Amino acid sequence: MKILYFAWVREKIGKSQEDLDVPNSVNTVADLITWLESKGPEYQAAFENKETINSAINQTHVDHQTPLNNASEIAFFPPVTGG
Amino acid sequence: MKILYFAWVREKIGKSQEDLDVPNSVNTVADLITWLESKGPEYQAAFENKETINSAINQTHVDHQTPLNNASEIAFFPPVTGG
Amino acid sequence: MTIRIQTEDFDITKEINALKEDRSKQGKQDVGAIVTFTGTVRDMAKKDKASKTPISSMSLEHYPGMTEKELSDISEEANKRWPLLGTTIIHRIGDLSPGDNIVLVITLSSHRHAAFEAADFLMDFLKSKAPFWKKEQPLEGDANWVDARDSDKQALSRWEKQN
Amino acid sequence: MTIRIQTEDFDITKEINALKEDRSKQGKQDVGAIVTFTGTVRDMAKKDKASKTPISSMSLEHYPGMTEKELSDISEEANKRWPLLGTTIIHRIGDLSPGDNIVLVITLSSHRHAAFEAADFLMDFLKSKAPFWKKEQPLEGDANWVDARDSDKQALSRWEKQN
Repeated sequence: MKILYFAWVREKIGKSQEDLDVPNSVNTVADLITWLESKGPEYQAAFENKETINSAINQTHVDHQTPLNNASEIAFFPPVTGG
Repeated sequence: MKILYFAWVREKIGKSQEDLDVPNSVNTVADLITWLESKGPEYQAAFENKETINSAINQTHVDHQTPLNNASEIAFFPPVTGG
Repeated sequence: MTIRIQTEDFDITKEINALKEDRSKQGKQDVGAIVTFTGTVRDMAKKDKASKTPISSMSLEHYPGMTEKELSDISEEANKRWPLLGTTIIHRIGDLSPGDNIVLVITLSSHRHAAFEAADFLMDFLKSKAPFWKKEQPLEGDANWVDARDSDKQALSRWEKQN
Repeated sequence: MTIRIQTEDFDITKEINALKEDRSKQGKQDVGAIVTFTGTVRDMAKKDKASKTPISSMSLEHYPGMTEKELSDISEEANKRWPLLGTTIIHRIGDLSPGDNIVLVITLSSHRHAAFEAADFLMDFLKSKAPFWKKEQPLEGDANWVDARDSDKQALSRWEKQN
Protein backbone atom coordinates (compact mmCIF):
# COMPACT_ATOMS: atom_id res chain seq x y z
CA MET A 1 0.00 0.00 0.00
CA LYS A 2 1.32 3.39 -1.05
CA ILE A 3 1.07 5.95 1.76
CA LEU A 4 1.52 9.67 1.07
CA TYR A 5 2.16 12.51 3.53
CA PHE A 6 1.75 16.24 2.89
CA ALA A 7 2.65 19.56 4.53
CA TRP A 8 3.54 19.28 8.24
CA VAL A 9 2.53 15.60 8.36
CA ARG A 10 5.22 15.00 5.74
CA GLU A 11 7.74 17.11 7.66
CA LYS A 12 7.10 15.36 10.98
CA ILE A 13 7.34 11.86 9.49
CA GLY A 14 10.36 12.91 7.44
CA LYS A 15 9.25 11.44 4.12
CA SER A 16 6.68 12.25 1.47
CA GLN A 17 5.71 8.67 0.67
CA GLU A 18 6.41 5.02 1.39
CA ASP A 19 5.24 1.57 0.33
CA LEU A 20 4.22 -0.56 3.29
CA ASP A 21 2.88 -4.07 3.76
CA VAL A 22 0.00 -3.46 6.10
CA PRO A 23 -1.12 -6.42 8.30
CA ASN A 24 -4.58 -7.92 7.67
CA SER A 25 -5.74 -6.77 11.11
CA VAL A 26 -5.67 -3.15 9.85
CA ASN A 27 -9.21 -2.56 8.57
CA THR A 28 -9.92 1.15 8.71
CA VAL A 29 -8.06 4.44 8.30
CA ALA A 30 -8.08 4.75 12.11
CA ASP A 31 -6.49 1.28 12.39
CA LEU A 32 -3.81 2.32 9.93
CA ILE A 33 -3.00 5.43 11.98
CA THR A 34 -2.68 3.31 15.15
CA TRP A 35 -0.43 0.84 13.33
CA LEU A 36 1.74 3.65 11.92
CA GLU A 37 2.12 5.15 15.41
CA SER A 38 3.63 1.85 16.57
CA LYS A 39 6.42 2.33 14.01
CA GLY A 40 8.17 5.18 15.83
CA PRO A 41 8.10 8.57 17.56
CA GLU A 42 8.05 10.51 14.25
CA TYR A 43 4.68 8.91 13.42
CA GLN A 44 3.43 9.52 16.96
CA ALA A 45 4.35 13.20 16.57
CA ALA A 46 2.61 13.48 13.19
CA PHE A 47 -0.60 11.87 14.46
CA GLU A 48 -0.57 13.50 17.90
CA ASN A 49 -3.87 15.30 17.19
CA LYS A 50 -5.52 12.64 15.07
CA GLU A 51 -8.81 14.48 14.80
CA THR A 52 -7.10 17.28 12.85
CA ILE A 53 -5.51 14.94 10.29
CA ASN A 54 -7.40 14.56 7.00
CA SER A 55 -7.21 11.37 4.98
CA ALA A 56 -7.88 10.37 1.39
CA ILE A 57 -8.22 6.91 -0.15
CA ASN A 58 -7.39 6.71 -3.84
CA GLN A 59 -7.47 10.54 -3.95
CA THR A 60 -10.93 10.92 -2.40
CA HIS A 61 -11.54 12.55 1.00
CA VAL A 62 -12.60 9.94 3.59
CA ASP A 63 -13.14 9.96 7.35
CA HIS A 64 -11.13 7.81 9.76
CA GLN A 65 -13.88 5.19 10.06
CA THR A 66 -13.65 4.30 6.38
CA PRO A 67 -12.49 0.71 5.62
CA LEU A 68 -9.31 0.48 3.56
CA ASN A 69 -10.58 -2.45 1.43
CA ASN A 70 -8.17 -2.79 -1.45
CA ALA A 71 -7.00 0.84 -1.43
CA SER A 72 -3.85 1.24 -3.47
CA GLU A 73 -3.11 4.79 -2.28
CA ILE A 74 -3.85 6.46 1.02
CA ALA A 75 -2.81 9.99 2.00
CA PHE A 76 -2.59 11.89 5.29
CA PHE A 77 -2.49 15.67 5.48
CA PRO A 78 -3.51 18.72 7.56
CA PRO A 79 -6.70 20.65 6.74
CA VAL A 80 -6.24 22.27 3.33
CA THR A 81 -5.28 25.95 3.09
CA GLY A 82 -5.16 26.80 -0.62
CA GLY A 83 -7.00 29.51 -2.52
CA MET B 1 -35.28 75.82 -16.71
CA LYS B 2 -33.16 73.33 -18.67
CA ILE B 3 -35.11 70.18 -19.51
CA LEU B 4 -33.35 67.07 -20.80
CA TYR B 5 -34.82 63.99 -22.50
CA PHE B 6 -33.15 60.61 -22.99
CA ALA B 7 -33.68 57.38 -24.96
CA TRP B 8 -37.22 56.94 -26.32
CA VAL B 9 -38.49 60.00 -24.43
CA ARG B 10 -35.98 62.02 -26.44
CA GLU B 11 -36.98 60.30 -29.66
CA LYS B 12 -40.70 60.86 -29.13
CA ILE B 13 -40.28 64.54 -28.24
CA GLY B 14 -37.78 64.96 -31.06
CA LYS B 15 -35.15 66.87 -29.12
CA SER B 16 -32.56 66.08 -26.46
CA GLN B 17 -32.92 69.29 -24.46
CA GLU B 18 -34.61 72.67 -24.33
CA ASP B 19 -34.70 75.79 -22.15
CA LEU B 20 -38.22 76.70 -21.09
CA ASP B 21 -39.79 79.44 -18.97
CA VAL B 22 -42.07 77.42 -16.77
CA PRO B 23 -45.12 79.27 -15.29
CA ASN B 24 -45.27 79.82 -11.52
CA SER B 25 -48.29 77.51 -11.23
CA VAL B 26 -46.02 74.54 -12.03
CA ASN B 27 -44.91 73.29 -8.60
CA THR B 28 -44.00 69.61 -8.91
CA VAL B 29 -42.52 67.24 -11.46
CA ALA B 30 -46.05 65.96 -12.12
CA ASP B 31 -47.22 69.56 -12.77
CA LEU B 32 -44.36 70.02 -15.22
CA ILE B 33 -45.35 66.86 -17.13
CA THR B 34 -48.95 68.08 -17.39
CA TRP B 35 -47.77 71.48 -18.61
CA LEU B 36 -45.43 69.87 -21.19
CA GLU B 37 -48.29 67.71 -22.48
CA SER B 38 -50.23 70.89 -23.25
CA LYS B 39 -47.45 71.91 -25.63
CA GLY B 40 -48.23 69.33 -28.31
CA PRO B 41 -48.88 65.72 -29.35
CA GLU B 42 -45.18 64.76 -29.31
CA TYR B 43 -45.11 65.48 -25.57
CA GLN B 44 -48.41 63.64 -25.07
CA ALA B 45 -46.90 60.61 -26.84
CA ALA B 46 -43.74 60.74 -24.71
CA PHE B 47 -45.64 60.96 -21.43
CA GLU B 48 -48.45 58.57 -22.42
CA ASN B 49 -47.52 56.14 -19.62
CA LYS B 50 -46.39 58.66 -17.02
CA GLU B 51 -45.85 56.08 -14.31
CA THR B 52 -43.01 54.50 -16.35
CA ILE B 53 -41.14 57.79 -16.87
CA ASN B 54 -38.27 58.43 -14.48
CA SER B 55 -37.26 61.95 -13.51
CA ALA B 56 -34.18 63.61 -12.06
CA ILE B 57 -33.78 67.09 -10.60
CA ASN B 58 -30.24 68.47 -10.76
CA GLN B 59 -29.03 64.96 -11.67
CA THR B 60 -30.64 63.18 -8.70
CA HIS B 61 -33.46 60.64 -9.06
CA VAL B 62 -36.79 62.06 -7.77
CA ASP B 63 -40.40 60.91 -7.88
CA HIS B 64 -43.17 62.85 -9.62
CA GLN B 65 -44.44 64.39 -6.37
CA THR B 66 -41.17 66.23 -5.77
CA PRO B 67 -41.40 70.07 -5.83
CA LEU B 68 -39.25 71.73 -8.49
CA ASN B 69 -38.17 74.57 -6.20
CA ASN B 70 -35.34 76.36 -7.93
CA ALA B 71 -34.22 73.39 -10.00
CA SER B 72 -31.91 74.44 -12.79
CA GLU B 73 -31.95 71.10 -14.59
CA ILE B 74 -34.66 68.48 -14.84
CA ALA B 75 -34.49 65.30 -16.90
CA PHE B 76 -37.05 62.74 -18.09
CA PHE B 77 -36.10 59.22 -19.22
CA PRO B 78 -37.28 55.59 -19.34
CA PRO B 79 -36.20 53.08 -16.67
CA VAL B 80 -32.43 52.61 -16.99
CA THR B 81 -31.04 49.56 -18.81
CA GLY B 82 -27.25 49.80 -18.56
CA GLY B 83 -24.79 47.27 -17.20
CA MET C 1 -12.06 54.80 -6.64
CA THR C 2 -11.94 54.80 -10.44
CA ILE C 3 -15.03 55.71 -12.48
CA ARG C 4 -14.91 56.03 -16.25
CA ILE C 5 -17.43 56.35 -19.08
CA GLN C 6 -15.76 55.64 -22.39
CA THR C 7 -16.33 54.46 -25.95
CA GLU C 8 -13.12 52.40 -26.13
CA ASP C 9 -12.69 48.88 -24.76
CA PHE C 10 -10.96 48.11 -21.45
CA ASP C 11 -8.35 45.54 -20.41
CA ILE C 12 -9.27 43.77 -17.17
CA THR C 13 -5.73 42.74 -16.20
CA LYS C 14 -4.50 46.30 -16.73
CA GLU C 15 -7.32 47.78 -14.63
CA ILE C 16 -6.67 45.29 -11.80
CA ASN C 17 -2.97 46.10 -11.85
CA ALA C 18 -3.70 49.83 -11.67
CA LEU C 19 -5.81 49.30 -8.53
CA LYS C 20 -3.17 47.02 -6.94
CA GLU C 21 -0.50 49.63 -7.72
CA ASP C 22 -2.59 52.42 -6.17
CA ARG C 23 -2.77 50.36 -3.02
CA SER C 24 0.89 49.33 -2.90
CA LYS C 25 1.92 52.98 -3.43
CA GLN C 26 0.35 53.57 -0.02
CA GLY C 27 2.86 51.08 1.35
CA LYS C 28 0.21 48.38 1.72
CA GLN C 29 0.31 44.84 0.33
CA ASP C 30 -2.93 43.89 2.04
CA VAL C 31 -5.05 42.96 -0.98
CA GLY C 32 -5.96 39.27 -0.80
CA ALA C 33 -9.11 39.12 -2.95
CA ILE C 34 -10.00 40.66 -6.30
CA VAL C 35 -13.41 40.20 -7.89
CA THR C 36 -14.30 41.45 -11.36
CA PHE C 37 -17.61 41.50 -13.15
CA THR C 38 -17.71 42.05 -16.91
CA GLY C 39 -20.96 42.48 -18.80
CA THR C 40 -20.84 41.58 -22.52
CA VAL C 41 -23.20 41.95 -25.48
CA ARG C 42 -25.20 38.80 -26.32
CA ASP C 43 -26.26 38.10 -29.89
CA MET C 44 -29.90 37.46 -29.05
CA ALA C 45 -32.38 40.02 -27.76
CA LYS C 46 -35.71 39.53 -26.05
CA LYS C 47 -38.37 40.12 -28.70
CA ASP C 48 -41.31 39.69 -26.36
CA LYS C 49 -42.02 37.54 -23.30
CA ALA C 50 -41.82 34.30 -25.25
CA SER C 51 -39.29 34.78 -28.04
CA LYS C 52 -35.85 36.09 -28.91
CA THR C 53 -34.42 37.64 -32.03
CA PRO C 54 -30.79 37.85 -33.23
CA ILE C 55 -29.19 41.29 -33.00
CA SER C 56 -26.42 42.77 -35.10
CA SER C 57 -25.43 45.64 -32.81
CA MET C 58 -26.31 47.66 -29.74
CA SER C 59 -25.93 51.33 -28.92
CA LEU C 60 -25.62 52.82 -25.47
CA GLU C 61 -26.73 56.32 -24.45
CA HIS C 62 -26.20 57.92 -21.04
CA TYR C 63 -26.81 61.11 -19.07
CA PRO C 64 -23.40 62.82 -18.84
CA GLY C 65 -22.84 64.28 -15.40
CA MET C 66 -25.57 62.32 -13.67
CA THR C 67 -23.96 58.99 -14.64
CA GLU C 68 -20.67 59.89 -12.97
CA LYS C 69 -22.54 61.18 -9.90
CA GLU C 70 -24.63 58.02 -9.56
CA LEU C 71 -21.63 55.70 -10.03
CA SER C 72 -19.66 57.65 -7.49
CA ASP C 73 -22.56 57.48 -4.99
CA ILE C 74 -22.85 53.71 -5.57
CA SER C 75 -19.10 53.26 -4.99
CA GLU C 76 -19.16 55.32 -1.82
CA GLU C 77 -22.05 53.27 -0.48
CA ALA C 78 -20.15 50.02 -1.23
CA ASN C 79 -17.10 51.40 0.58
CA LYS C 80 -19.27 52.14 3.61
CA ARG C 81 -20.72 48.64 3.69
CA TRP C 82 -17.55 46.58 3.05
CA PRO C 83 -13.84 47.01 3.91
CA LEU C 84 -12.75 47.61 0.31
CA LEU C 85 -9.20 48.47 -0.76
CA GLY C 86 -10.11 49.73 -4.22
CA THR C 87 -13.00 49.83 -6.69
CA THR C 88 -13.26 50.47 -10.41
CA ILE C 89 -16.37 50.99 -12.51
CA ILE C 90 -15.97 51.42 -16.27
CA HIS C 91 -19.01 51.62 -18.56
CA ARG C 92 -18.82 51.85 -22.34
CA ILE C 93 -21.14 54.00 -24.46
CA GLY C 94 -21.74 54.23 -28.22
CA ASP C 95 -22.00 51.36 -30.68
CA LEU C 96 -21.16 47.81 -29.60
CA SER C 97 -21.31 44.39 -31.28
CA PRO C 98 -22.15 40.92 -29.90
CA GLY C 99 -19.23 39.69 -27.79
CA ASP C 100 -18.07 43.21 -26.92
CA ASN C 101 -17.50 44.31 -23.33
CA ILE C 102 -20.10 46.72 -21.90
CA VAL C 103 -19.25 47.22 -18.25
CA LEU C 104 -16.48 46.36 -15.79
CA VAL C 105 -16.67 46.40 -12.01
CA ILE C 106 -13.63 45.55 -9.86
CA THR C 107 -13.47 45.25 -6.08
CA LEU C 108 -10.35 44.71 -3.95
CA SER C 109 -10.45 43.54 -0.36
CA SER C 110 -8.38 41.55 2.12
CA HIS C 111 -10.90 38.70 2.14
CA ARG C 112 -13.06 37.18 -0.56
CA HIS C 113 -16.58 37.53 0.79
CA ALA C 114 -16.37 41.34 1.01
CA ALA C 115 -15.03 41.52 -2.56
CA PHE C 116 -17.74 39.19 -3.91
CA GLU C 117 -20.62 40.90 -2.12
CA ALA C 118 -19.47 44.41 -3.00
CA ALA C 119 -19.11 43.59 -6.72
CA ASP C 120 -22.57 41.96 -6.72
CA PHE C 121 -23.99 45.02 -4.92
CA LEU C 122 -22.32 47.50 -7.31
CA MET C 123 -23.78 45.71 -10.33
CA ASP C 124 -27.28 45.54 -8.83
CA PHE C 125 -27.21 49.28 -8.08
CA LEU C 126 -25.65 50.21 -11.40
CA LYS C 127 -28.36 48.22 -13.23
CA SER C 128 -31.18 50.05 -11.44
CA LYS C 129 -29.77 53.54 -10.82
CA ALA C 130 -27.11 54.52 -13.35
CA PRO C 131 -28.66 56.45 -16.27
CA PHE C 132 -27.69 54.28 -19.25
CA TRP C 133 -30.07 53.10 -21.99
CA LYS C 134 -29.49 50.32 -24.50
CA LYS C 135 -30.94 50.21 -27.99
CA GLU C 136 -30.68 46.94 -29.89
CA GLN C 137 -30.55 46.62 -33.68
CA PRO C 138 -32.08 43.29 -34.77
CA LEU C 139 -30.72 41.62 -37.92
CA GLU C 140 -34.06 42.48 -39.51
CA GLY C 141 -36.36 45.39 -38.70
CA ASP C 142 -36.15 48.52 -36.59
CA ALA C 143 -33.92 49.11 -33.57
CA ASN C 144 -35.63 48.73 -30.16
CA TRP C 145 -34.98 50.30 -26.80
CA VAL C 146 -34.34 47.53 -24.28
CA ASP C 147 -37.00 47.17 -21.58
CA ALA C 148 -35.98 47.32 -17.93
CA ARG C 149 -36.17 43.96 -16.17
CA ASP C 150 -38.31 43.37 -13.09
CA SER C 151 -35.60 40.98 -11.88
CA ASP C 152 -33.19 43.91 -11.59
CA LYS C 153 -35.55 45.76 -9.25
CA GLN C 154 -35.97 42.61 -7.19
CA ALA C 155 -32.19 42.19 -7.05
CA LEU C 156 -31.91 45.65 -5.52
CA SER C 157 -34.31 44.80 -2.71
CA ARG C 158 -31.85 42.16 -1.47
CA TRP C 159 -29.55 44.97 -0.35
CA GLU C 160 -32.19 47.33 0.94
CA LYS C 161 -33.38 44.75 3.45
CA GLN C 162 -29.93 44.66 4.99
CA ASN C 163 -30.13 48.24 6.18
CA MET D 1 -13.87 23.56 -18.27
CA THR D 2 -10.23 24.58 -17.78
CA ILE D 3 -8.28 23.37 -14.75
CA ARG D 4 -4.58 24.07 -14.36
CA ILE D 5 -2.00 23.77 -11.60
CA GLN D 6 1.10 25.76 -12.49
CA THR D 7 4.11 27.59 -11.07
CA GLU D 8 3.93 30.47 -13.58
CA ASP D 9 1.62 33.49 -13.30
CA PHE D 10 -1.63 33.85 -15.26
CA ASP D 11 -3.16 36.72 -17.24
CA ILE D 12 -6.84 37.24 -16.43
CA THR D 13 -7.80 38.98 -19.69
CA LYS D 14 -6.15 36.18 -21.69
CA GLU D 15 -7.94 33.48 -19.72
CA ILE D 16 -11.32 35.21 -20.14
CA ASN D 17 -10.73 35.57 -23.88
CA ALA D 18 -9.87 31.87 -24.17
CA LEU D 19 -13.19 30.93 -22.52
CA LYS D 20 -15.16 33.37 -24.70
CA GLU D 21 -13.46 31.95 -27.78
CA ASP D 22 -14.28 28.36 -26.75
CA ARG D 23 -17.91 29.40 -26.56
CA SER D 24 -18.03 31.37 -29.79
CA LYS D 25 -16.38 28.44 -31.64
CA GLN D 26 -19.57 26.57 -30.82
CA GLY D 27 -21.42 29.24 -32.79
CA LYS D 28 -22.76 30.86 -29.62
CA GLN D 29 -22.47 34.51 -28.59
CA ASP D 30 -24.64 34.02 -25.52
CA VAL D 31 -22.20 35.04 -22.76
CA GLY D 32 -23.51 38.14 -20.99
CA ALA D 33 -21.76 37.92 -17.62
CA ILE D 34 -18.17 37.10 -16.63
CA VAL D 35 -17.05 36.94 -13.01
CA THR D 36 -13.45 36.43 -11.94
CA PHE D 37 -11.98 35.87 -8.52
CA THR D 38 -8.26 36.31 -7.98
CA GLY D 39 -6.57 35.46 -4.68
CA THR D 40 -3.29 37.26 -3.99
CA VAL D 41 -0.52 36.98 -1.36
CA ARG D 42 -0.83 39.51 1.48
CA ASP D 43 2.30 40.76 3.23
CA MET D 44 1.05 40.08 6.75
CA ALA D 45 0.37 36.67 8.26
CA LYS D 46 -1.67 35.72 11.30
CA LYS D 47 0.83 35.10 14.08
CA ASP D 48 -1.76 34.06 16.63
CA LYS D 49 -5.33 35.04 17.38
CA ALA D 50 -4.40 38.59 18.32
CA SER D 51 -1.41 39.58 16.23
CA LYS D 52 0.07 39.59 12.75
CA THR D 53 3.61 39.36 11.47
CA PRO D 54 5.10 40.52 8.15
CA ILE D 55 6.00 37.76 5.71
CA SER D 56 8.66 37.74 3.00
CA SER D 57 7.37 34.80 0.96
CA MET D 58 4.96 31.90 0.80
CA SER D 59 5.27 28.43 -0.65
CA LEU D 60 2.44 26.25 -1.87
CA GLU D 61 2.41 22.46 -1.88
CA HIS D 62 -0.32 20.24 -3.33
CA TYR D 63 -1.32 16.61 -3.89
CA PRO D 64 -0.78 15.98 -7.61
CA GLY D 65 -3.61 13.94 -9.07
CA MET D 66 -6.04 14.49 -6.23
CA THR D 67 -5.96 18.27 -6.76
CA GLU D 68 -7.05 17.99 -10.39
CA LYS D 69 -9.72 15.44 -9.43
CA GLU D 70 -11.14 17.67 -6.67
CA LEU D 71 -11.13 20.80 -8.84
CA SER D 72 -12.83 18.93 -11.65
CA ASP D 73 -15.49 17.59 -9.22
CA ILE D 74 -16.07 21.13 -7.88
CA SER D 75 -16.45 22.50 -11.42
CA GLU D 76 -18.88 19.77 -12.41
CA GLU D 77 -20.97 20.46 -9.32
CA ALA D 78 -21.07 24.20 -10.17
CA ASN D 79 -22.15 23.35 -13.72
CA LYS D 80 -24.99 21.25 -12.32
CA ARG D 81 -26.19 24.05 -10.05
CA TRP D 82 -25.95 27.02 -12.44
CA PRO D 83 -26.36 27.51 -16.20
CA LEU D 84 -22.67 28.18 -16.85
CA LEU D 85 -21.13 28.71 -20.28
CA GLY D 86 -17.52 28.19 -19.20
CA THR D 87 -15.36 27.87 -16.07
CA THR D 88 -11.63 28.19 -15.40
CA ILE D 89 -9.73 27.33 -12.26
CA ILE D 90 -6.00 28.02 -12.15
CA HIS D 91 -3.98 27.54 -8.95
CA ARG D 92 -0.31 28.34 -8.60
CA ILE D 93 2.16 26.23 -6.61
CA GLY D 94 5.75 26.81 -5.51
CA ASP D 95 7.26 30.00 -4.12
CA LEU D 96 5.26 33.24 -4.18
CA SER D 97 5.86 36.78 -2.88
CA PRO D 98 3.47 39.37 -1.40
CA GLY D 99 1.33 40.82 -4.19
CA ASP D 100 1.61 37.68 -6.35
CA ASN D 101 -1.45 35.93 -7.75
CA ILE D 102 -2.32 32.58 -6.12
CA VAL D 103 -5.59 31.44 -7.63
CA LEU D 104 -7.97 32.41 -10.44
CA VAL D 105 -11.59 31.35 -10.85
CA ILE D 106 -13.64 32.47 -13.86
CA THR D 107 -17.31 31.81 -14.54
CA LEU D 108 -19.25 32.67 -17.70
CA SER D 109 -23.03 32.79 -17.88
CA SER D 110 -25.83 34.57 -19.73
CA HIS D 111 -26.88 36.45 -16.59
CA ARG D 112 -24.92 37.92 -13.74
CA HIS D 113 -26.36 36.22 -10.67
CA ALA D 114 -25.45 32.73 -11.90
CA ALA D 115 -21.89 33.87 -12.65
CA PHE D 116 -21.49 35.58 -9.24
CA GLU D 117 -22.93 32.70 -7.23
CA ALA D 118 -20.98 30.03 -9.10
CA ALA D 119 -17.64 31.85 -8.64
CA ASP D 120 -18.38 32.33 -4.92
CA PHE D 121 -19.31 28.63 -4.64
CA LEU D 122 -16.18 27.47 -6.51
CA MET D 123 -13.94 29.46 -4.16
CA ASP D 124 -15.69 28.21 -1.02
CA PHE D 125 -15.31 24.60 -2.16
CA LEU D 126 -11.75 25.05 -3.38
CA LYS D 127 -10.79 26.56 0.00
CA SER D 128 -12.17 23.58 1.93
CA LYS D 129 -11.65 20.62 -0.41
CA ALA D 130 -8.75 21.14 -2.80
CA PRO D 131 -5.52 19.66 -1.36
CA PHE D 132 -3.22 22.71 -1.24
CA TRP D 133 -1.15 23.81 1.75
CA LYS D 134 0.48 27.18 2.33
CA LYS D 135 3.68 27.75 4.26
CA GLU D 136 4.55 31.32 5.16
CA GLN D 137 8.08 32.63 5.72
CA PRO D 138 8.04 35.54 8.22
CA LEU D 139 10.64 38.27 7.85
CA GLU D 140 12.17 36.91 11.04
CA GLY D 141 12.09 33.36 12.35
CA ASP D 142 10.97 29.98 11.01
CA ALA D 143 8.45 29.30 8.27
CA ASN D 144 4.96 28.29 9.46
CA TRP D 145 2.26 26.17 7.91
CA VAL D 146 -0.90 28.27 7.64
CA ASP D 147 -3.79 27.14 9.83
CA ALA D 148 -7.15 26.38 8.24
CA ARG D 149 -9.83 28.96 9.02
CA ASP D 150 -13.10 28.11 10.72
CA SER D 151 -14.74 30.79 8.56
CA ASP D 152 -13.97 28.71 5.46
CA LYS D 153 -15.85 25.72 6.88
CA GLN D 154 -18.75 27.98 7.77
CA ALA D 155 -18.73 29.42 4.24
CA LEU D 156 -19.16 25.91 2.85
CA SER D 157 -22.27 25.28 4.92
CA ARG D 158 -24.04 28.12 3.07
CA TRP D 159 -24.11 25.91 -0.04
CA GLU D 160 -24.85 22.63 1.67
CA LYS D 161 -28.06 24.01 3.12
CA GLN D 162 -29.32 24.71 -0.39
CA ASN D 163 -29.47 21.03 -1.29
